[in-house]
Amino acid sequence: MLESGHNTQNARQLLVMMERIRAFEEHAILAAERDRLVLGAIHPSIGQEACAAGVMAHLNRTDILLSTHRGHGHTLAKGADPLAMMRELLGRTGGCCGGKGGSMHIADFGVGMLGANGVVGANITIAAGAAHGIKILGQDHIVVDIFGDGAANRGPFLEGINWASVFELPILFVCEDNQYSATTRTGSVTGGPGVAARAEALGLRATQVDGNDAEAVARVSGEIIARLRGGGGPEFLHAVTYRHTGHTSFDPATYRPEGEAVKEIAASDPIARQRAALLAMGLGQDVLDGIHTAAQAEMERVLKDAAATPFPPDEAAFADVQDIGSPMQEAY
Amino acid sequence: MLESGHNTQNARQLLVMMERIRAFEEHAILAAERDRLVLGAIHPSIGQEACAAGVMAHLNRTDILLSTHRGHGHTLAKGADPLAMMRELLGRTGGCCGGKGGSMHIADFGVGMLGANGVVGANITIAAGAAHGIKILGQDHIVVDIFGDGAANRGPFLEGINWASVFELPILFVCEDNQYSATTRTGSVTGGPGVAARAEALGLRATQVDGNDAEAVARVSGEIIARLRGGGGPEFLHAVTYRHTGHTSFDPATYRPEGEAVKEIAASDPIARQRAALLAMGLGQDVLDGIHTAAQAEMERVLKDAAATPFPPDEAAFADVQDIGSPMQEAY
Amino acid sequence: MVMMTYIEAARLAVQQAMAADETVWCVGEDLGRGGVFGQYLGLQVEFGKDRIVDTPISEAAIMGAAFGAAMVGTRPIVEMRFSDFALCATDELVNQIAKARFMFGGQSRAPMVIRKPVGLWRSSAAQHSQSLESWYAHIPGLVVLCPSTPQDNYSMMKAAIACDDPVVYLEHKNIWGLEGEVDTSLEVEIGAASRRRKGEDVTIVSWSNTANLAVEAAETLAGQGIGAEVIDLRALWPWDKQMVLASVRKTGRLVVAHEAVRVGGFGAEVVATVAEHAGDALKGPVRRLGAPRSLVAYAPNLEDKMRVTADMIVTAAKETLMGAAGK
Amino acid sequence: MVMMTYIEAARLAVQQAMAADETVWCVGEDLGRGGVFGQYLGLQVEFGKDRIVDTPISEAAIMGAAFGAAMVGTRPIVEMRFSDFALCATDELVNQIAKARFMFGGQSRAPMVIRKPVGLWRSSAAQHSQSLESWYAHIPGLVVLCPSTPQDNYSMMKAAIACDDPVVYLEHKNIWGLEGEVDTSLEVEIGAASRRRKGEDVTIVSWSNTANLAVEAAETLAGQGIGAEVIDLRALWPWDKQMVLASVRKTGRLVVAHEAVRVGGFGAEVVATVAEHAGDALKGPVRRLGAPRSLVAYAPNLEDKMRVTADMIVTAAKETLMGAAGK
Ligand SMILES: Cc1ncc(C[n+]2csc(CCOP(=O)(O)OP(=O)(O)O)c2C)c(N)n1
Ligand SMILES: Cc1ncc(C[n+]2csc(CCOP(=O)(O)OP(=O)(O)O)c2C)c(N)n1
Ligand SMILES: [Mg+2]
Ligand SMILES: [Mg+2]
Repeated sequence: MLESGHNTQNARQLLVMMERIRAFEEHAILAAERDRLVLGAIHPSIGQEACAAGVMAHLNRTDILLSTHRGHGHTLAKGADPLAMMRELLGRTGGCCGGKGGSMHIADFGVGMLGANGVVGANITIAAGAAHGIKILGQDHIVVDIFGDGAANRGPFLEGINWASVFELPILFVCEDNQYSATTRTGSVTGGPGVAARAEALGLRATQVDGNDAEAVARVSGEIIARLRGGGGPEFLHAVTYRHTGHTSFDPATYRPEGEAVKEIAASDPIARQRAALLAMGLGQDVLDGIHTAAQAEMERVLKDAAATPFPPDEAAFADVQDIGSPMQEAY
Repeated sequence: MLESGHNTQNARQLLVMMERIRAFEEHAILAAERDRLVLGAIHPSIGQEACAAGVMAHLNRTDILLSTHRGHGHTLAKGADPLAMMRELLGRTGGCCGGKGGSMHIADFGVGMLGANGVVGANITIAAGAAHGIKILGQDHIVVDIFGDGAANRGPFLEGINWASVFELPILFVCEDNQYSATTRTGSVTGGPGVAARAEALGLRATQVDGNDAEAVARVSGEIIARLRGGGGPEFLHAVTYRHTGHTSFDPATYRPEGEAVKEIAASDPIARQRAALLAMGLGQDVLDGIHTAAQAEMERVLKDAAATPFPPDEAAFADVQDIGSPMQEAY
Repeated sequence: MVMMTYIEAARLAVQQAMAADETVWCVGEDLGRGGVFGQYLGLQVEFGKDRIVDTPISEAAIMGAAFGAAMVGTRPIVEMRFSDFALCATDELVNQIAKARFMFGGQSRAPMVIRKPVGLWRSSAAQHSQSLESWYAHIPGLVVLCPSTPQDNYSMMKAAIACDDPVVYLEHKNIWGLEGEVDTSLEVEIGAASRRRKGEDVTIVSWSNTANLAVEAAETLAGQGIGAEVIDLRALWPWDKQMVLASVRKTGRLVVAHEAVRVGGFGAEVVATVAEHAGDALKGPVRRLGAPRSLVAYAPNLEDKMRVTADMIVTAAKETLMGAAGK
Repeated sequence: MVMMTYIEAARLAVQQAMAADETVWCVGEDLGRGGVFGQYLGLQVEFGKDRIVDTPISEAAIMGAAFGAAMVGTRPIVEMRFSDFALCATDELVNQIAKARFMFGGQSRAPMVIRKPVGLWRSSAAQHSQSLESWYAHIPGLVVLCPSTPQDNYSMMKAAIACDDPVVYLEHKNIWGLEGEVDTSLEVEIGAASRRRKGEDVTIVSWSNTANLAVEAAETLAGQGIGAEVIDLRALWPWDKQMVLASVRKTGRLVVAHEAVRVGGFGAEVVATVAEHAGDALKGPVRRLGAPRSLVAYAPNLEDKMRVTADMIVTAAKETLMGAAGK
């Protein structure tokens, strides 16, 4: 967690986390494309790290997070072990889901990360319910639920947010808006003034933030989360950012207008911005380089170790389906 | 259709339609409770007739309507034959769905009524699609979709209205808000400022109207429908009214606060209000009584004729399922 | 032993489980007023609004939220009102609840009871009459229960609430008022069928309300000197293959009867399993009764065309006794 | 005759149908860029944005809106992307589309093709790998098609678009690139199976990609002197009982193989039907192959545990040839 107040230490922590997320995903892409070790699709969040770093900075281990198919960054920022995550992406023993979920279903219940989700928008009602459960149990954790701009067009957006609103649940919904739904400009299929207005119409206080500015995300989400911890009702955060890569690591994203990506990346890369901010605060270039190099080295090691881990034992194919009528007893 | 302008003739037509709807449903309830001829549940719209009469007054036969489980009034006002409707409620030959749908699935495609629906909210996406189809076919009809306040908490509300918004379809969504979802006060399970705000957040122009004032509903919906016919985008109408009966005809509605129904009915019954308005316009009490008596007589006859109609032939159980692989060829 | 109805039996089981365990709660539409059939009558007064939770008409959220709450340690009982409306929450049930534990490598559990009243119920027509139990039996991760008597609706509900797996709990709407003796000390093992009647001549396998019709049919057959063994599966996953196979090996004759559509119904699974594992024991043609592959109409005479009746079971039993295997 | 891939064959059929009939249109996410697998590549350029419609991520609305548009006289082709996501539109498909014509007494039609790519596809894990064809076969009102070759994906797509009933059209994701000759003049009757290989010793019934494995297995068996007749059902509703029963009467041996979970899979329906109507013709135990009732994991070795392979079909065929009926 960040110390309270806005200082160099916090700013530096944000950069460290963003560098680690990026390095993790760059290595995941290497693993997929260079090494052919990742067999399923991976959805990188490169360019979107500010949201993960800024929001998660305010969560305890016992707070709960749900995320999407594009959830590596959130999961890492929530405190998951990158080696367990990389093993998961490679489908190996010791992966955080035992190699059974892969990138799209990454989860680490030990740090309160209750799962990425392969179904767009499905996490919204589940997250509302996690907050409902917390309330029933009289616990004081909070829930953060992250989803993309595309999810705001699915029914569960309305049902889940209305639910949180009606039952006054301790939850922050974050729309991490990278402006694309797979290959489609989300704006072209989204009616009305936008996602924040939708959340407001369902009774939530909604806040808009520059999703490429880690400092701003951290500040604004810190305020919201403080309100939640103080017993406030559910809130909504809309953070606009940009997806540097294609939808999946294999997608060349040729559907983007010529030059858009180059321009957006130059203008808004959250890591570049955070570096600049830290330089302006007086940190040396060498310190920044050190952060970068350390993150890269960490994830290089992580990939190497993950690649050296064996695949899960075959019996795992029948484990953890159900207790009663389990395929462990009778597979067919 | 109403003549343009606000005049006694129109006001009288509205009353006639409301009296006919009420008489139809009163007789349907008699058929259910006194005669035990209606075997399934019926959901009366007694007290809510203003919406049916006021909105449908502006539709042509070729315009399209979709409705809910509480759709007798809308269907009748759209021009369906009450005898075919009553036969349907009694499950008889000559019912508008051949006795196969019953009250909850009443439909008369011949007058553009594409179906009531047993699933709350399901008609919203279907209606949007009907409007989409009309656009593809280059036709100039419009679509009206009516649903209850409870439907605004279902996912299809968001998906269907967003759809209409994105594709700029010729459709009017009407939320006929009787303040209850079965036995639950809808307000207690609905977050935020209300349904109109939800529709606005999805990009629709939304209008509020007193749903117990047939004149107001007719005026406001007339304006909206004129905009639709003029090529305007989809709109939303929120009409607040009150359900005089229980959720179904068998429901005593004991969950309502003591005295609420009596008070609401006294204050807001749309038929009483329309009668008063017509008296004020100078119509005689005898004329009003005549309208009432005629409606009652019509529906008494309708019930009698319907009750005298035979049940459908047994083969109908296998007809109209599908052409290929039909149970007509092989039932099992 | 007390006399009670099918609906009261389940209500008692829920009430006792809630009294015993604070993490058990119920969630669905109109529950505060007892639920649409009165399954929860009185429970909100006893347990309050935070444990008998009235919801918006949001099936996807009811299912999804209950799942989220189950993942953090509560034990929700989810009310879907009519099983038909549960189709509005199919992603939540099938892609989320059934898969989460496996996908997350065993990190999560979803101890939930998902109540979905099924079946034909006086002119309810095509959107309020379905029985889709075979769908759920096909989905790994789900337990599927179909009680047919007050005793079972008590004991199986208790077992379902105690179960750490998600349980699809299918009560039949037409027998809410069915009375029977209930021994509250009787425990049922999930997956154990109930031999409702012993017999040597023909095995009748059924479940849900059709099992009651099978018992009726067996009584008729007994009057004609035919001994029918009636096996009420009660659970479709896991299901009691052992009891069925043993019975068929004994009688050599099999009738399977259910209310759901015959094509793709769970009766096919039962017959196929017998064909695979006891095909050599069959002395007559197998008979599989279910609804025609048509829809449930509103008109009562048409609705009746979808019914499997006790008479039809009697006829099928006789056919399998008279005919040779195959036809 | 032209060589083309499975994906190209369907694209050609769609393109030709759209060119021939202005009321045919396609609706789904990302179609303008070709759809997630490229099934619609180039079509938006040819037919414009009003007929190749890019939608929001709103499966319920895609399905529901297409239905509404079908009711007013258009012929939509609905793209669900992965069959798994179609579960978000289950009410729309099952309670609305399948039932409307009947409920409304024949007043409406829903001429729709609902494309739901199914099946295992390189480490896609539990939410992107399902095959739920048995669900749809169980629902009155739906036609269910499962093409396995380029020719069939051309001819059956054409038949599906021409069909006035709603058609659930299940393409297998793993064979988009499968090449084969396509005769564009060849018409397929919906419900007619394809005898992919003749044989006298054992009948192998299959569909979708598993039918291709069955052909492979039959080749192996032929090398061992065993004549396997491979019947590719292609359609699960209606399905070609006649061809299957005639074949089993000839061979006396039956293996059914599919990729879906075995329990409650459509294989049960096939076996049960044979047991009922040709049980006396069986000379050996029936074998039914399908996935274990477990979930599809991401790790490739675990994913493989869910597969029915050509080898497994070979083994099953030999077992049914060697064993007595039953076991
Ligand atoms: C219900 C559902 N529909 C479609 C998909 C396919 N799909 C996967 S990611 C994606 C785009 C999601 O866009 P957004 O919500 O903005 O998230 P992003 O990918 O931009 O992070 C789509 C359409 C899905 N996974 N689930
Ligand atoms: C999806 C779904 N959930 C639940 C029901 C049961 N149900 C039927 S009517 C009704 C209340 C609907 O309230 P509202 O939309 O306000 O319409 P009203 O009955 O007031 O006309 C409910 C919950 C249903 N038919 N469909
Ligand atoms: Mg996005
Ligand atoms: Mg209402």
